[in-house]
Amino acid sequence: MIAMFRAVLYSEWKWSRLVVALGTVAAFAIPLVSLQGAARADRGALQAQELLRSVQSWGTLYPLLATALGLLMAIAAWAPDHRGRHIHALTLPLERWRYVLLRFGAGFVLLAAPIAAVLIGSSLAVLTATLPPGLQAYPIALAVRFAFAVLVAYAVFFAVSSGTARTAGIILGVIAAVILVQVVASIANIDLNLFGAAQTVLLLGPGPLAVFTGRWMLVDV
Amino acid sequence: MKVVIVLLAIAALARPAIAQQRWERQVQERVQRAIDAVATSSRLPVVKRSGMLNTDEAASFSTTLVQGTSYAIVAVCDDDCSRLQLTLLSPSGSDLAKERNSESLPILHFHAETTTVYGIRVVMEGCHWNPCWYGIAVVPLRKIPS
Amino acid sequence: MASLKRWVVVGVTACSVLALAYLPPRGATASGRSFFMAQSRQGTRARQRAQALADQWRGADAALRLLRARREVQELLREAKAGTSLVVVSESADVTTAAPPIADSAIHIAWRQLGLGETKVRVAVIIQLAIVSPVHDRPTIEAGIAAYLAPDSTDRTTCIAVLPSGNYWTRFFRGERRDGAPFAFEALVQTLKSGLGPCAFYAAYGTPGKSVRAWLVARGWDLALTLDAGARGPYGNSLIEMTDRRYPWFWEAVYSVPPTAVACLASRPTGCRAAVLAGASDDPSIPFPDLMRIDRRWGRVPRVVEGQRFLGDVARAVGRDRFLNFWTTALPVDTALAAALKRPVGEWTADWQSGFVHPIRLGPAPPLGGVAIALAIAALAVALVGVTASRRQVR
Amino acid sequence: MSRLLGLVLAVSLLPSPLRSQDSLVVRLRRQADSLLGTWREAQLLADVADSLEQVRATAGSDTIAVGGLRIIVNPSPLPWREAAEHAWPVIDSLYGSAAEDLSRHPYIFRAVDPDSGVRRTVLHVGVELPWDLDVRATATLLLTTVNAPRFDAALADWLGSGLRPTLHPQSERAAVFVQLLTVPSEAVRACFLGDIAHCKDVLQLGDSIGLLERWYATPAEREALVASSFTDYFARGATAPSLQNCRQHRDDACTSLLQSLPPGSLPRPLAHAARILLVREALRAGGRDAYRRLVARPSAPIRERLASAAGMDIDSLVARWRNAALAARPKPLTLPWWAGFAAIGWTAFFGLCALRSSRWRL
Repeated sequence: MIAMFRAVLYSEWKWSRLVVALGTVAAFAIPLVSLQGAARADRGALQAQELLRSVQSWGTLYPLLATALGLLMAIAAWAPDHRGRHIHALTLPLERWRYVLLRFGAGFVLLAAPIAAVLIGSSLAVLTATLPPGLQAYPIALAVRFAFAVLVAYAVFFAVSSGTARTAGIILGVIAAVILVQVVASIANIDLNLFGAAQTVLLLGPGPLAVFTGRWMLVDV
Repeated sequence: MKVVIVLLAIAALARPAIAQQRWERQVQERVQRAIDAVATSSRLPVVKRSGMLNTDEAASFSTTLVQGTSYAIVAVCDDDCSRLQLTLLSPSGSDLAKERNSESLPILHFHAETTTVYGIRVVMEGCHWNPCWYGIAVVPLRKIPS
Repeated sequence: MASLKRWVVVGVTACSVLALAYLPPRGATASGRSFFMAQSRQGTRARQRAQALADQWRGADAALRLLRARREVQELLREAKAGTSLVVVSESADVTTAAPPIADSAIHIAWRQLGLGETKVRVAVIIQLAIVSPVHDRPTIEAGIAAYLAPDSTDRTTCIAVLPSGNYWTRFFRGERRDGAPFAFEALVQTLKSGLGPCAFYAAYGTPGKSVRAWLVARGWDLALTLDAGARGPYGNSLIEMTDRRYPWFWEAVYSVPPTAVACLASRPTGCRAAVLAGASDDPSIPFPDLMRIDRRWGRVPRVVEGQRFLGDVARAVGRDRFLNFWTTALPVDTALAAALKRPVGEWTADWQSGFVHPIRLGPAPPLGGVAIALAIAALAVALVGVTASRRQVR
Repeated sequence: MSRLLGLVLAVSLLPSPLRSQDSLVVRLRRQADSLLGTWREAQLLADVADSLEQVRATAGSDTIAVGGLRIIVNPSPLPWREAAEHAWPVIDSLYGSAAEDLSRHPYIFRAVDPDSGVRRTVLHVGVELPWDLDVRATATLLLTTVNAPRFDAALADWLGSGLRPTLHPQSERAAVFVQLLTVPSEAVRACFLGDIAHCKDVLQLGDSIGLLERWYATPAEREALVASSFTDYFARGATAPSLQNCRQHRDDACTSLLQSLPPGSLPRPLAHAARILLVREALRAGGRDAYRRLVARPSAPIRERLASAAGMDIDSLVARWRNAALAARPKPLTLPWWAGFAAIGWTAFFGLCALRSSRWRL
């Protein structure tokens, strides 16, 4: 089974190594750049407020990167199988659910590199920076959150891209239907706010996508 | 302590001119009742003092006690005061008598051996609503022929 | 394997180059740039110096005014009938006159609304009327800055407040503005009620014990500005309470207050405790004369959000007797306050703060529920793929 | 020993405290006087510094003069001259001969890099704006920052806004037309139907007695007004019961609530665009000196000022205003010339995308 995993891992690495490498460099760069306002021994620091403003605005890149990595890795995981109409996968001497787990696991192992890059980058940045008094750094919490976001994005897109074009069509159709209903409701002056409801259910509080939203503060009070 | 004494002095100067407050009237009445209670047969005048103190503040004044006369020194305070300490001081400033047990009505009994200026100090040991008013009466009881 | 090594080397080299370029952080001096694109006009350095001097003069003038006022107040109290605890006069261009009747009745209503009757510490209010025609030989008096003199600096039973009334109320008092009189009168009552500031606390609870008083003096009485702020309004008094947190300027407002206050907004007891107990010292010292100058102008940065009503709310929460025990305590402030609250100061303050601003989330940690649901959905998605894959057939 | 000291001190200090207080007063007075002196000197220096800063800020700047407009600006890609040439005729047509007075108050602008990350020097003089505005935006900026010459408070109060030139007179008239047609007020409706007396009422050109009944004539209007604009305002305190009664269709409650509002805070049936249009009509009718006549007597009633500016009686002016508004009935929806081309273009684009789809290449 380990040999099988290594084979799957190697094949997936070949398909996605560019994504992994670029993602890792980007994940390493964001925390470094976001803390440029912090002081060095021989320079003045930004006011806490300005430093936090800059950290907050750079922070919006982490969920974007996590989503992009999840999406691209998921596509890379399934694209060759789709092209080969899954014949190769079906001919393997392996239960198919195991095959899916191997694919998923291999992808996530590759995604560990960008996650580690966020951890290392943010730790290096906060170790070499002098923060204004009253502020503290959260490199581990940031890396953990990034890991969660990458995992969720990867899993969701893994499921979507594993499906057929029909599945993708159904998903797009559902989204289009929601938009249509919302538009018609607002024209008919019906008090129906599907987007607001979707935002509340998915993004806010304990929603499934709440892990992406909110503020990704490497440094905060 | 010095500031407190300075402030006390300001109060002492400013107070009498101003319309009395409820608590001050209360203390004056209590002093009078105390004087009436301690029946005096002496012709010597009764010395009265009153003022206000915050918790843990002290005030002192001096008065002359006449040789061979027994005195009752009574201190009272308003309803918000829970404990008052009364001390009689010798001219050198050493304690002659101290009453701190009877909470808001300390009384000292003293027989003056010589006619001289004695000090009387009152300490506001417990005041629930600052400042608390206090009143002191030095009541000559009787002259004992020597 | 060789290709793997090559890619790893490429990645590590790229990261090292980035680290060399960006570490340690470059640092920068504050740009002072406004959050908005166009910056508003600022005075020249010379103008700013003149304004700073004007402010110093206002401070000295207020102190002088208060000390001079003591004698006048003695006169007023002498004339007042027994049991009078509030006297009001007005002053314009250094001339003291009787208070305008509307101001007099408004402040007496405010006094009653605060539940004050005959009090041990009397309050003398001097309403400083604005000079309508502008004078150029001295700085104008700022309406939002009031000055107070503690009882221990007068006759020990009188707290004096000098309240500049500003152009609007001055014109209102003079009958030049009567628009919406009932509403304006209501507003006047509220203005004068909060204007009583520390004097209202002196009147209600007497002179504080040394540790509490030194603590409040050190903080400029910022936690005891309003004896009774009433029920919490739906909108609040600070930008943080008024702004919708979905917008970036909410966080601009949050980060404009000190870090301890931000931590308190996040319901962190340690932050709340530090924010509230700042200024409490083991070796309390009180200046003499004890002059208090309080700036209520919009835009000042509070040490605690809604801090102006903190002690008023504490008093209402714990009841008069327990509050008086704290107020006159000889113990250190933190011990006495915790004893009055019967809870650690930080915890109580965090709960109190959350009544004004729903606790904010600091740092990058996601909501735990969100993480759990997200992981469940991820697992479900993978399981779904597993199931569909096992059904897959080649046609 | 210290007790003795305390005692002695207490006795000795009894008469002294006020003396010590007096010396403190003297010291404070001296401090205040010296601060006042320093402040006066600092004020003089600050005045000089401000004037120097004015000179410094305008040094190396271009002065653009178009008609009565004087614009002092730092070198930048902004099309100031073209913008001023667009703006001046509009300004001149509004203020007429009074527009010449604007040359006494030059405008100082500082064009800055629109990139908000770029560090900028502190602004002491003038107004800052990004240098990437086009001619129209710059002209609009000039029109919106121009200060009406000798514009008085009485006129501003009645108008409810400043009196500035506009690049869109037609849309302003159209907005007034829509108001006349849609505002839920019998008085406005009557004005729309040609009753000039009601027009004068809703434009507040008559006396202000019984304004509430004249603006909001029916109980339904008054109740709707309370419900729509003042629910929060009246919901607390002594007015809460009256609000409840008003909600239960008690007109006396609604009327008393609205009458208790501060004068000037009763919502006007017609928004300020209607009054601005009236002033524009008066100025258009009165010729080049109309504006001078309008601002000549700030103490006179508005109707007299408008009549003297327009050179006609107020009824005729209001009738002219009404006709101008009615003539501006908004056009029905029309397709711009490019809409057809855009539709065809997009159709072609997506058609090509469909033809290139991989599904055709299996």
